[in-house]
Amino acid sequence: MNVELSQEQEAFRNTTRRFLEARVPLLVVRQLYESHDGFERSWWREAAELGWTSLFGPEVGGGGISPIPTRDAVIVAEEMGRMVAPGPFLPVSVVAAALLWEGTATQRADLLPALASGDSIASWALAEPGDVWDPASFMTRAVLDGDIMVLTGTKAYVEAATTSDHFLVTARTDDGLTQALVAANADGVTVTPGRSIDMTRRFGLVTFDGTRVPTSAVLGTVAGAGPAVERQVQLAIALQCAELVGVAQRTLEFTLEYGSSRHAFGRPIVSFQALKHRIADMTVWLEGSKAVTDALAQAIDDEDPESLHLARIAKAYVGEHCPDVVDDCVQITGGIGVTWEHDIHLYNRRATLDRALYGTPEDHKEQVITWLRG
Amino acid sequence: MNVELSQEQEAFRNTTRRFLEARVPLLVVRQLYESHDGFERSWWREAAELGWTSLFGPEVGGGGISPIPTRDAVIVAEEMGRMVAPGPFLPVSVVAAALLWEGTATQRADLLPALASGDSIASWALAEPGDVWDPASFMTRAVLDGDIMVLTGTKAYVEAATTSDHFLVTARTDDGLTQALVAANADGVTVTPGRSIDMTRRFGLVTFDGTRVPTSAVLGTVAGAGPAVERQVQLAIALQCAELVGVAQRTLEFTLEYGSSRHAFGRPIVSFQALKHRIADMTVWLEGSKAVTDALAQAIDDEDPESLHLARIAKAYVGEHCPDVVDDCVQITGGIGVTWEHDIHLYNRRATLDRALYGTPEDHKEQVITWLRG
Amino acid sequence: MVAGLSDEMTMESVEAFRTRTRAWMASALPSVEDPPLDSHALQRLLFDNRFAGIAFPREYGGAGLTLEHQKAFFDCAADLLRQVPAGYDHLVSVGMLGPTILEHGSHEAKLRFLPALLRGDDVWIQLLSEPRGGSDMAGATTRLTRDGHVYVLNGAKMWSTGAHVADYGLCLCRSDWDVPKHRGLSTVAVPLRGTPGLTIERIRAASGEAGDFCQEFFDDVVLPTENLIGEEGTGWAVAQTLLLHERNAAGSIGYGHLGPRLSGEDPTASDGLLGPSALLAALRHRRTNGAVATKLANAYIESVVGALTSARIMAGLRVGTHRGGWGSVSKLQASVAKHECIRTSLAALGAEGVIWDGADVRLDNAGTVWLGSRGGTLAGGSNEMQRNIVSERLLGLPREPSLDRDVPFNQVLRGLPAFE
Amino acid sequence: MVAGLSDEMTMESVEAFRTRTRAWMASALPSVEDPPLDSHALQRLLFDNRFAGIAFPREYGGAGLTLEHQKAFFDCAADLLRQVPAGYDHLVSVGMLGPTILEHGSHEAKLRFLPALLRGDDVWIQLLSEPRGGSDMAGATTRLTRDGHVYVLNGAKMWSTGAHVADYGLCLCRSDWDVPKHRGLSTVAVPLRGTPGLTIERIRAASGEAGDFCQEFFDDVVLPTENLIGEEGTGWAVAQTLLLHERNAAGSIGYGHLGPRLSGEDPTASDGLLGPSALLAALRHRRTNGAVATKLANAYIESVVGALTSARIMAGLRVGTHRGGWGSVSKLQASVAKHECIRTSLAALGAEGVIWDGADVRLDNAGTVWLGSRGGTLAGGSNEMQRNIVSERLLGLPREPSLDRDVPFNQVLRGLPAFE
Repeated sequence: MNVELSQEQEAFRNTTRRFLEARVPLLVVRQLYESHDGFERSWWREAAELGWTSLFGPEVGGGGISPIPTRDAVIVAEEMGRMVAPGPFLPVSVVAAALLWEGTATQRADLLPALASGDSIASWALAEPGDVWDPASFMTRAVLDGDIMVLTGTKAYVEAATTSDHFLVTARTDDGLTQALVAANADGVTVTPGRSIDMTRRFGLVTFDGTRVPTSAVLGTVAGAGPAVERQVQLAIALQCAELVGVAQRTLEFTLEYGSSRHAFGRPIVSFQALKHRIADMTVWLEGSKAVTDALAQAIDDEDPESLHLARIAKAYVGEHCPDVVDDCVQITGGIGVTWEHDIHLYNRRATLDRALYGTPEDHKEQVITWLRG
Repeated sequence: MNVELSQEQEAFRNTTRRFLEARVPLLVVRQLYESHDGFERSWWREAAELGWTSLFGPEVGGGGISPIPTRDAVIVAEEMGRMVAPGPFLPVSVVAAALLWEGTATQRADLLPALASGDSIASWALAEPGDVWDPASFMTRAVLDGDIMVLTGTKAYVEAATTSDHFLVTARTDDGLTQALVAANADGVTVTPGRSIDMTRRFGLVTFDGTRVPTSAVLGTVAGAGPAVERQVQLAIALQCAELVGVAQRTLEFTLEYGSSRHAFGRPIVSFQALKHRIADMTVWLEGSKAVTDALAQAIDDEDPESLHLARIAKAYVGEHCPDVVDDCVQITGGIGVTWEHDIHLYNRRATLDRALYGTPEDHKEQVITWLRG
Repeated sequence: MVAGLSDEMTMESVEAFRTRTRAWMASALPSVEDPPLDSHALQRLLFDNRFAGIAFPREYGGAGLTLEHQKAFFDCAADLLRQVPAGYDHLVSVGMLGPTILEHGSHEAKLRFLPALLRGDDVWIQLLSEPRGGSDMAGATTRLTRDGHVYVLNGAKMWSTGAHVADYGLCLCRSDWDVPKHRGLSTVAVPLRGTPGLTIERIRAASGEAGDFCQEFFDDVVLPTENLIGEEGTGWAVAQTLLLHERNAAGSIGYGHLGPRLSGEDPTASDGLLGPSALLAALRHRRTNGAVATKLANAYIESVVGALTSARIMAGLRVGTHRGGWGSVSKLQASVAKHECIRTSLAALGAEGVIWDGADVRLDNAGTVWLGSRGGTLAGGSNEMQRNIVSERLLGLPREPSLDRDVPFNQVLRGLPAFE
Repeated sequence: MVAGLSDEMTMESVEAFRTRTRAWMASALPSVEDPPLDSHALQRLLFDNRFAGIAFPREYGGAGLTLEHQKAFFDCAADLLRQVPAGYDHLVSVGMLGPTILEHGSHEAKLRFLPALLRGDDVWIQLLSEPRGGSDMAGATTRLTRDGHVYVLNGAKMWSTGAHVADYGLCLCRSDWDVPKHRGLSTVAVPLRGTPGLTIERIRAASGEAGDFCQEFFDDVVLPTENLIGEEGTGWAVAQTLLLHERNAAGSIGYGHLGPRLSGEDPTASDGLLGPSALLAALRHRRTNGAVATKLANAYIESVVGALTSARIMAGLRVGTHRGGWGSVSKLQASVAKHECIRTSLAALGAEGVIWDGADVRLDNAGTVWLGSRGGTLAGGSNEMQRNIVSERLLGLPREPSLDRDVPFNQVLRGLPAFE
């Protein structure tokens, strides 16, 4: 949505869009609804070949392929929103970024190439049951036992939980947060499948029952992961907001097409001023959503300390207004918009899911209030 | 606004409306803007003759002239709103009701006839500087010294402060609230004139500097006035909501008249659907405002314990939506609506004032939340 | 509107009726604590005792009394806690279709259709909306053609609630394409069970569930000419009567009655997944912050004010300060409030509202309810149509410039149907 | 649009211009820390050094360069912290009226008007809106009649900002009543100081204050025919050009420039009685509850997002992803946000915002600001007009059915003027 894309970015966007349109059109998305995982691993490897999973890596010790990986990643996220596409792009990107930002050379070399090729899938085990996204309230513990880190607790809303090979686990130690990379098949890890209202996004509970990993699996320092977690959340929100922009923009587009061809009282329904004025307001919200998402992506790439507040503002704004665009488009579409046949519910599902993940707009607004109160 | 008025009530409404239209048309309201007090005492005596000030009294020991005084009083309040009329109807009504509900036979005989005739004016000294309406935060103290009650503190936003002969003062004692009637010219009472954005409503600070009154001036029991204060607040809110309904209803009426005669693009401006739909929403808000105000007035008359919550709900709803009706009518009226010449600002002033007095809608919403949280 | 006055010159007083009703109810009508009778059996019991269609004439199976008597009947039932018809099917069949047939049908049509309807043998529904039509009901394009001694029906209807379990549908269709749109319509009774050429499909909702909404396809459906209700070309007047009774029914002031289940609700009472009581529970949840609490308070306040508004408008309709169209104010308020209530649940529940444990699809979550929540702001006349009614009919503001009012219907732009 | 290219075949490069400008500014232009020059003196200083009207042709008093040069000039000034014209009068006169005259005026008119305008001797304003007209600017009824060698002007204009202190107004008026409305308009330059038959009144605002808005009455005002800008009947095209430059000016991308005072604002910086910083203070107030805090947070979030939106649209206009009309999106967002901000102050301040000590009228309170707050959602094109522009011109949705487009203007329903 950046207005000043480089030629490389334009090409990347076009490739991404053509790939999604060809390989996962909405009919395929509907078929994937019936599937257990919501996406095909072979398809994910093809997506990886386009570069989706290489933005935050994988050169050992290097700075990633892209100098502005977040601004590149939001391009993919927006296109995925436009097609309500399947696939673990968000969790894989966050884990790759965490490795890039915090990982040792060994950790990067161990995992980034496999993520980049699409052979491995990793997901972030952050939140906990009861819609708990605030690390200060986490119950999952990481306890040091000599050279071993022992993890105990349950993580919820873990994306692609049943298809992930690795989890980045965020846990509490006595004096701070600790993050560790854990193989999904490690002893003491139980993955319980879950489901969401989305057609293709699957989630699950991941329980760690005294799971033991070597300290070499700790990302960053023990008890020192707070800032890294914060930055990972900002990235997740940037990708999520970009996806919401894609969802809302595309929904508005096909709603206007539909409303231009559909007539009532001898006129196209979008010629009625009451609808036109609401559509104008939606356009304002969309432009605002694009602007704040752009600004957040840039702030993350620039390591601008403002990114903390921008992320909260972005989720508060985009997380409220983009789902509202989809919702009013359902109203404009009319009765057919609440049927299974019409595609708009696919978009409403994704928008409503994204609204909830990584904290609701209301949660983030509350954080803005706390910050403004000083 | 009650749909089932008795014949007496219909007659009372008609008399009230004709009196206001004849004696304080909007041109007079504009003239009163320049005056110190905002109304004429001689005019107030005429109003009193219509029965406005007799609803809550004045028979000694009796139950007032009307068996349903609140439902009668909201009729006057609504008509005053329609004409943005001057006069201390609200404070005089609240003091009279307090006397009727809590006063001794002597207290009633001393004051109610003079209030009823319009010879005396009384006002309620409730709130304190800094927009403090919650008695729990009051700083004004009432201390018993033998047979004497000593009052110390400052009351703010006292309506008709400079024209009142008596104040009903609500103060804290160590173990509860105490109310006392104090003559405006008593020793230790200082009235500082204030002004508001309203054309005719005047307010003031009233300071009590060790003011001594006999305990016979205490209304109800020492430290036991909490429930009475609560009921008086409910009455004030009922009158205020009725006034807001009158303000918003009349504003919508003349805005629709104006917008029907004013053309743009060859059509009356109120024929544009975007405006019509907003006007429909305003009609919903107005109907809701009327319904909840009716219900509150009835609950007060019936001594229904629900009146406590209804008052909060009423102020939260009416205090938000009726000013919003006026605000959107300004937008519909267009540029002329923000000029001195057009009458709509008279209504905007009254609506905005009423929004703030006796707690904002947001304050009352917060009380609803506290109550619902249980 | 036809009251019972034509039947009997000396009608039973409401008070006498009330006394008689109480006595009968006490002995013969099951209490709400008894096992519930099914709706047909209950309607039959009333019919056999002349308590069905209380304000319908006796010759068509009714009790020949008035709506005041009917109100007394339901008041008694509420008072004595007796079972009365309370379902949506009853509301539509007895409350909306019955009085429409009574007003527009010929004497023969009334004799043929009304007794079976009041007895509960035939359940009627409306066939008004079309895939193409949306809010523009008068733009119907279902085609009714006279062919000798029969009519032939072709086209499709949509959003007909309960067509898959009903017996008859009153269908609005176009019989003349050469006159302006409101003048070329007719209404005809269509039998819905086993009719050749008729296909009924339940519409799959956005949630994935097959709901109560249906779509009907008419492929050379042959109907006797006696099934015409009203005259050819008067279909719009018939439909308007139907819509008036729909609004009256929604206001509990018409021939139908929703019974205690849906009236006089305590807004804090239990009311399903996402009603005010669920919101209260969320409000007491430990993580409810200020922004969510404000939304919840708004939802609660709207629920209280909405109930008071409906009650006041009903009183106003009774005493004459309000006209029928004011039902649109209540409908609009309730639809907006309900939608906001569900929207608020998303804020209150966060991830808990959209993700659940287990690999199976579930429908009992806030997110899935949200997907269908616009049904409430569309069905029974969209918010936009209610706003048109309020502004144009109640307030008298100018109508939208109409591009299809005075031209022959076959020249009107009609665009695409919904499913194409 | 006319650039400076016609003047010089070999134009100074932007970089060379930048170097020259920096050198001149450093020595000759006062710093923002120096005592401020009045706007006329500042404009004169620029003009005398060929820095006024940088993208205007040299023969009309400009520098004969391009808007890129102009941007470089203002960038340098921001960089070196120099005083530049920053007032609304400059924006209107040099940024909107100047380029409109440049585009539509005859060579003689340009020679006559532009040098004095660029020198700052003549301040120009627009005379577009009328008491009767509201948003329907093309429905102007101010009458321009040819009388031999002069024009005679009759009628009234309204909402002309600063007419009481300006020198010329470009007036949109009707010269032909027998053609459809857009085709019967002309624009004419009206001298505003001491003109016989012209009365200028400042409009008293709802607050009671005499504001900058004015109303002008024309009673047989005689004007030389040379004052016509454009041809007779082309007035609507001239007005459209003016409005385009108004939008461009609002987006800081046109011939005028608002200077650093209004651009690049830190949303948390001090900004008067009711801006975000006042809201922050209120948020830290002890009694701010959840409902108020949420409103304040919304206002703050809108202020941040609004600034980012404007910046992004400006970038989009530069690189071509956005067109001129997108200024309406920013205008709409900012107008709505500002109005909500003031509304929020009422919630935050309660009685403190509407009642004050002392017996005198005061204007520095939230309630009084609120009375005028709709000015911002009306002036410069109402929210409704912006929504029309966004939906019709940006998104291409169908226009409103027009009842006055193709009929002679003297047959169009015009209703009452505002003051009657």
